[in-house]
Amino acid sequence: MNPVKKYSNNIQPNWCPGCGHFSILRGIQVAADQLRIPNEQLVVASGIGCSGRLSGYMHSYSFHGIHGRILPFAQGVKLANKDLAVIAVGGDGDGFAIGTNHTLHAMRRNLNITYIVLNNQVYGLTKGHTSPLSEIGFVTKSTPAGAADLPLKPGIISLAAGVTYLAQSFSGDQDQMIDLIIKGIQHQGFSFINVFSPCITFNKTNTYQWYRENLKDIEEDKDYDVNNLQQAMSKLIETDGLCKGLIYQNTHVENPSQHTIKETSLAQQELNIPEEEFQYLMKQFQ
Amino acid sequence: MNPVKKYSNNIQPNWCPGCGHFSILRGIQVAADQLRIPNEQLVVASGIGCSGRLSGYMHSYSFHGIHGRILPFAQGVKLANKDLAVIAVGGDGDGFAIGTNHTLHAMRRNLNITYIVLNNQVYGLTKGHTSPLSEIGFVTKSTPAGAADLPLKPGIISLAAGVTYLAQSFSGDQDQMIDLIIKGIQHQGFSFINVFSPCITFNKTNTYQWYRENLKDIEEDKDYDVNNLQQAMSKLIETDGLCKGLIYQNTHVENPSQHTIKETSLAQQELNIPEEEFQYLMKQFQ
Amino acid sequence: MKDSLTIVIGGIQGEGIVSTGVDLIKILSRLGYYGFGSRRFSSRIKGGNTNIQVTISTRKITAVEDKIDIILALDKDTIACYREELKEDGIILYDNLLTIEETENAEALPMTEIAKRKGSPIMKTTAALAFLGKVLDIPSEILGNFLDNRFGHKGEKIQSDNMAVLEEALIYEEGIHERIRKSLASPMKKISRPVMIGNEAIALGALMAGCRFMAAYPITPASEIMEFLGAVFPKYGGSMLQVEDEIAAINMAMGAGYAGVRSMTATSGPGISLMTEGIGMAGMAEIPVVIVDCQRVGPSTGMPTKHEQSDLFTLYYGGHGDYPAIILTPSTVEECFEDTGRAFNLAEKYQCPVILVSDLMLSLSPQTIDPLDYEKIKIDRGSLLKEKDLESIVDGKYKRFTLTEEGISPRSIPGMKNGIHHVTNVEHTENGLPTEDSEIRKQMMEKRFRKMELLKKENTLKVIENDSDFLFIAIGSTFGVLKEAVEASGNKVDFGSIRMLKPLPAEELSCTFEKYKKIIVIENNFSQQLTAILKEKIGKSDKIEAFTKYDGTPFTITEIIEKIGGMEA
Amino acid sequence: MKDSLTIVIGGIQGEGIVSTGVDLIKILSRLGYYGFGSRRFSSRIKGGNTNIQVTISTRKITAVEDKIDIILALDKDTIACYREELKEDGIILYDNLLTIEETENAEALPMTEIAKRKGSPIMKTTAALAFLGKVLDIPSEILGNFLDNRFGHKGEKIQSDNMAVLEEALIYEEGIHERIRKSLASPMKKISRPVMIGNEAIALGALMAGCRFMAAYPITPASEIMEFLGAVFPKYGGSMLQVEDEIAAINMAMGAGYAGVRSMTATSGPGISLMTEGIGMAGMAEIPVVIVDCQRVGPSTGMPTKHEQSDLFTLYYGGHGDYPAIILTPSTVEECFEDTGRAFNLAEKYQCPVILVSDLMLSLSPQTIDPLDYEKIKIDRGSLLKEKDLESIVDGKYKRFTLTEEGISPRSIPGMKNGIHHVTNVEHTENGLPTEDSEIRKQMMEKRFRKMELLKKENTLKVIENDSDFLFIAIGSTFGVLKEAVEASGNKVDFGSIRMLKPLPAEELSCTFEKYKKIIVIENNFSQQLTAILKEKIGKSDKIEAFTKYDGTPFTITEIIEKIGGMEA
Ligand SMILES: Cc1ncc(C[n+]2csc(CCOP(=O)(O)OP(=O)(O)O)c2C)c(N)n1
Ligand SMILES: Cc1ncc(C[n+]2csc(CCOP(=O)(O)OP(=O)(O)O)c2C)c(N)n1
Ligand code: SF4
Ligand code: SF4
Ligand SMILES: [Mg+2]
Ligand SMILES: [Mg+2]
Repeated sequence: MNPVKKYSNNIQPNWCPGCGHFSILRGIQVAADQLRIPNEQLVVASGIGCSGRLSGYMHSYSFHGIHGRILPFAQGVKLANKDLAVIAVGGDGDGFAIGTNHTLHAMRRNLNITYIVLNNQVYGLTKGHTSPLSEIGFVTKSTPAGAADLPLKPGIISLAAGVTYLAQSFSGDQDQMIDLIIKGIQHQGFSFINVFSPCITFNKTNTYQWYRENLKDIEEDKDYDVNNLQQAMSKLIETDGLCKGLIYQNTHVENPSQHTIKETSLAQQELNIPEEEFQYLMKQFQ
Repeated sequence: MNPVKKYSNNIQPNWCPGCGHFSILRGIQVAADQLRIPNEQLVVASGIGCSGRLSGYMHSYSFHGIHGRILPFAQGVKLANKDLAVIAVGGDGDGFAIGTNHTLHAMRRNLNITYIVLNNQVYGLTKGHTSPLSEIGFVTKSTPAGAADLPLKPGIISLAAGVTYLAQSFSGDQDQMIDLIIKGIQHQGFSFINVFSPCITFNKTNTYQWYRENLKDIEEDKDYDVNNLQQAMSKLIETDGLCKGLIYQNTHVENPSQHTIKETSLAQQELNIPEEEFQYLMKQFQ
Repeated sequence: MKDSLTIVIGGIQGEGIVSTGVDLIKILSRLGYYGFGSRRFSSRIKGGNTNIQVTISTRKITAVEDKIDIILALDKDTIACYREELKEDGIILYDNLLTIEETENAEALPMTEIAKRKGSPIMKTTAALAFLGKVLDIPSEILGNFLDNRFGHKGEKIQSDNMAVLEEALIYEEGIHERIRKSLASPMKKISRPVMIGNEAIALGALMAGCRFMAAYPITPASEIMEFLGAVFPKYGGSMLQVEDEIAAINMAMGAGYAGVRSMTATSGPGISLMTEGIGMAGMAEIPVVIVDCQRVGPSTGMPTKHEQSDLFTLYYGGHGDYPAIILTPSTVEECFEDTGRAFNLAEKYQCPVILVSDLMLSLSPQTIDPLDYEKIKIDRGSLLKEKDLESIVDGKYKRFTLTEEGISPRSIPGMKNGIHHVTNVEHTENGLPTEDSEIRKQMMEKRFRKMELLKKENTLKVIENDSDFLFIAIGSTFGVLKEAVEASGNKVDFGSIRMLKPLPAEELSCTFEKYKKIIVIENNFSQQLTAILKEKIGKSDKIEAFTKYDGTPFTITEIIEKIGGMEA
Repeated sequence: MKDSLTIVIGGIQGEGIVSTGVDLIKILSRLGYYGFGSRRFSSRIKGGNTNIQVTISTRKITAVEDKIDIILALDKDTIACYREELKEDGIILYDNLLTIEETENAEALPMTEIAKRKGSPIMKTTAALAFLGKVLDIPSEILGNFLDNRFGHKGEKIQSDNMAVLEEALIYEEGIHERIRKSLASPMKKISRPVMIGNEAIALGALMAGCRFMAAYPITPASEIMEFLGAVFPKYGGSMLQVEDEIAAINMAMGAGYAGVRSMTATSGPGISLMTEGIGMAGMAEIPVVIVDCQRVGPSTGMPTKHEQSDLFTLYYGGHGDYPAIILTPSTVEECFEDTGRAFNLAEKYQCPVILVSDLMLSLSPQTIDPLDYEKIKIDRGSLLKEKDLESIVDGKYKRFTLTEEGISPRSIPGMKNGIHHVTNVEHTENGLPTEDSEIRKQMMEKRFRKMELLKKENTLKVIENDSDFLFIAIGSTFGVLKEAVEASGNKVDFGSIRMLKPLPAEELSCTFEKYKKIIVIENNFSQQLTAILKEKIGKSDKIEAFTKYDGTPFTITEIIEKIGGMEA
């Protein structure tokens, strides 16, 4: 079957024609297909925003939560059932404004899930407000004199938080994106993919054209070592976060929070505790 | 007057004897004295935790808020009255667990305030639970098998968030601490001082002794350039965050959010708007 | 000649449909008419149907009428949605590019065609306005002036193109308005009046009340407040910040309030839930702060662009522990303005959080209002001390939370000499220091609630009497619909609104309710929230009855008329 | 020979005072006595007075008595605080290092001295226990066995030192117990019973109910629940995570619940405020999740180590929008166990958040209980589908939110073939897809609330009848005090408790209340929260009356006895 069809619920997305988010939806569908993830073993969970609508177009278990909290939710899903492939999706506001705390802690917790940020550097769904990722001077309804504060750089922040897989990608480059999503899902631990995804309606600065001109492709640098944290950090600082490709991967860190879970998933555990065991527990209180 | 007396309200702190937090209280008092900040121009605001009690021992305007939210509050104070010296204080849980979102955004907002984290790598007030800064394997009431997740490194995180003044210090080294607090207050922008402050009751790993042995003093490295972001980041990665001294300072970044405020503080603005002006505003609606 | 006309303008979301409706109201308001617009929009940016229903009248109106005189359709859905509501003599004006079933009363007009020819397709709304102008007999200079002005700041090309579209549409088939004219009776006074939405009135009220700081996080239907203040504050020495989330917003607003600035935040349901802890802190630390809640459909993300009044419970009872708070519930745009002014005075006088409650329809419905009264907002900073008041106090001895008879403790702010004090959200002594003493705890709880007793004496109920045994009550935008319904039904019942929900002056209400056989509370939520609050506070459970709707749409005038009719039987 | 004795053990915080009290209760429980301990502690780690008041009795008791037989003082404050409450024949045992005014009834004992000599000063509590043992005539082998066991895992040195201290204290002044013996009558049955706090019973209940995931953030007085489950889960294939904040905790617990694990979180007031938005999501998305609220003093940070019952309003009414939720209110340790079991069944059956409400005294008071009944918790997973139930469904056609008569829609979980579906917190269709259709909206709201109707039929009120016109009601730990007070006052009034607060079975309650002249609701908060909820739901405002206390301390038996006395007049 056509990979997109296989993972699509046939609902026409309500995004503006030309929105970068279409490409990411397709990217996830193709990646799932290439990895042959059974539809019922895939959970796509998303936050609130134009980006958040993505989960509603998947033919898989899918969840559309509340603004900024999709990572704790997705981690709960994974902890409950480690056999599921869990992909969390959200906007730049969702993940780096209201949800920043969870984003950092999910990274250090390093559960085996994939997080894709649909980064348009603006709030699409609220009709054009500034994002913490908007550049200084960016004029929006809420920053009539231009955004005033230093933007956060998702790549730099996530390396700082100890992420074990970091990639950046671009809606306009599906091939690379699909490759990076596949590798992310395959990564044993938390994988984060920051996808620059133009909002054609409210961001007239960071357009497809702009990203094409400004994103440096790391894969062109043959000497680049994806396992070198210092180098990864330097590259991000040097390019001011404007680079794409697989930036960093660390395959040596365990994800111990997940390892507390035995072979069988929590969701499959025997729930009944025998009476002798109960009496043994009660004994502790005497 | 004795500097400590001048800024003390004569309440005996309820910290355990030997707690690292005493030293930081004194450090703030001495720094305020050396900078000759009038008591009534100083606002010390703190979160909840053993650390949070600090503000209650100051003879200055002081505020003891809710857990994890002291930075938004302190920024509100500064935005309201830019003539005040504002120092925010909190624990490692306060600032890097529940409050992480605000910590990062305060850094990128770069208002002219000072933030001191009383970092004991444990939750003191709740009687010994793990902190996101606790090391892997750290046994607490909530991590009987040892903390499982990678600790956050406040220094690395804050550089990643764009902080313009970063220092690390140690309760056992008052002289350096006072110097770093003074410089922090003098810095025009957001200054962050991460002070390692042993919890003698619940953290038997990261003791005074341990810090003495493990903290590398950056000031000993004569070639170190505090204005070099790459170098600062490298140093932190190299020492796994275990270094002290002034790590990074950037004096070239503006704090524009604050600059929206005119010469006169908001708190001193004329509140009455003349009738003609009102009529002019009303005209816009026709 | 009619006294009122109702027009629906509909098309694809993102094509300027709502602005066209607002423009129409503004143009007619310049001629002395009153207009009221009710929006219908989706939680998506482009595509999907959106529309605005506008009633124009010679008298002041507070809701749209149900039956429609004119449908102006830029897409097919608009016609499908509203055909049922069209009056017998109603007409449909539609873009001739649409293929719809031809009927007697439908007129195909070349809107996109003209727009394309003279400018660009997006200007079809200008053509639409021109055609409406012709049907309604609006003088063409008025249209021209208005649009000229409107597009003035968008650049010369856009301006001149739009004017060309307008002209071309105005000369199209000269005689059209002869055939399908819908004339309105002359307005009472030919004066130009302002057109506003509730959110603008709130923002303007805040500015006039001396608010100079706002921290907020965007959310429908509250964002206009931050947008308005963000735009005007720089001129008046104020500052609006979009911050990382609602928790930061309320805490930053409190920080500013503590430091002496009148400050606020605004949000909708999900944001209110997140601010719950912060609002409690304002109650405990006695910090003046104003929180605006523009309600939308819950629970959870609910229906973000639809109307509901279902945050009353959480605003009234939410937050752990007991603390005082004030809740104001304006029900007209004018009251939005005045009550916001009042909110800032109350916040400083009573040193507690003041919540101003609106709802989607009140916040977003554009309407003609009588000019707002400058005199209605007078700044009163309550018991805020001046530096000289503190002269006699020994440094360090100032009691921030002194136990006074009224419960209000005169307040110093940072920077004031001799006013130095500690504030803690732990229970505290008069000096503001933490305590675990049970006697002091008791006194402090009583002090904080004593403040509210003063307020309970203030009049909060407004009742329009028609000598009936039945009293209908509604708050927020529902009051406007109720008013129209009662008037349309021949003033058969008494009706009113509660303007301050908390503290609820139970005695006054109880007294008023005594006179009636039944009190019917009309509200947009499932759990009968307002009804429940009244029952809890006033008793008389058997007398008080709820009439609710919770499908995301506001009450129609007809629905309430029917309910009024039912009472008689 | 007395039937009960009350002992206060007090000293400096951080020196093991509370453990000593708990040890005493455990030792006496092994002999067949019942004990109940009431803790008083501060929000600080070391220093400051802390104490535990323990009543020992031959019958089951549910609160401490007010008057004291023995004060065992390791610091001076303890004596100062409690001297007033000492009975006429009461005695004071104090560390002879303290300099206190010597009185007839005070006995200086070398507690620290012996501890120092035979081990280390911290072991003075062991000496204290020995002296208490002598006064109470506890067989020394019992003491020895208990302590041997207790210090067993702390290393050999600590163990042997403690035993040496014990021995030395036991032989000190042989005759002392002759002089000041306080003998208890023989217990009814000489069987050994468990000693527990409410939080342990909740955690154990969760484990037995099949809960296998907990995410939480530490807070007093709830942390013991996460600590217990964190310790035992690994053995039973469960997982407890301390996460970054309460918002993460509730959302992670929901994620696990959605994915098919019975999951929970636990917190206190400030955490509840932060979870407000998340709890609403569980209501909207129909996710089973259990939230425990161990109430403490609010508002805001309040008095973190003091007792209150002031979260009822926010639990009952909090959260934007209308959504269904269940609130259980156990009032004994045994009920904590059973109701936690029930909570997980209800959560899965009704697919909504279930809140279990405790309070500081119920959560933290160590007490002897009758052995918990294994049979009381039977796992029932409600309408959770099995993979084979889905066989006949066409892939993609499963309706997660199918509109059923009872409102409950059979639920599939991720991993199940043919059960694939979307869930959104926006209003949705039966398929779980977002909709803005007002008819569907209405049906979904009604469906979600229809579920609660079933529950309203369940019995929730427990009443102990004494043929009185007055009914006293209390929930949580207050019920235990009420019970003791009614019994002590000669069973003069009827009394009871409500075990499920939401949905409140208004009909059943109304019927019961009908029989009484007055219903007196005893509660620890300022705003009469439980009273208000009853008034709102049941009416009968004039009959229902509140008796409140909000100074951070629980009611004493005497206070309630006085209130009972007052009713007679
Ligand atoms: C608690 C809460 N606050 C605010 C909102 C309103 N809101 C919805 S989406 C959004 C931000 C959208 O921006 P982003 O996350 O970047 O996603 P995008 O729409 O750009 O894809 C906001 C503020 C909300 N739904 N919930
Ligand atoms: C919302 C909320 N959650 C939890 C708590 C309980 N609590 C109080 S202090 C604290 C953490 C203390 O640790 P830290 O910030 O490191 O400060 P320390 O005591 O170590 O100085 C917690 C979890 C609270 N007061 N409020
Ligand atoms: S508004 Fe922007 S982000 Fe949203 S759908 Fe349109 S283009 Fe995409
Ligand atoms: S518990 Fe730790 S952090 Fe708290 S006062 Fe004692 S030593 Fe300091
Ligand atoms: Mg975005
Ligand atoms: Mg700490």
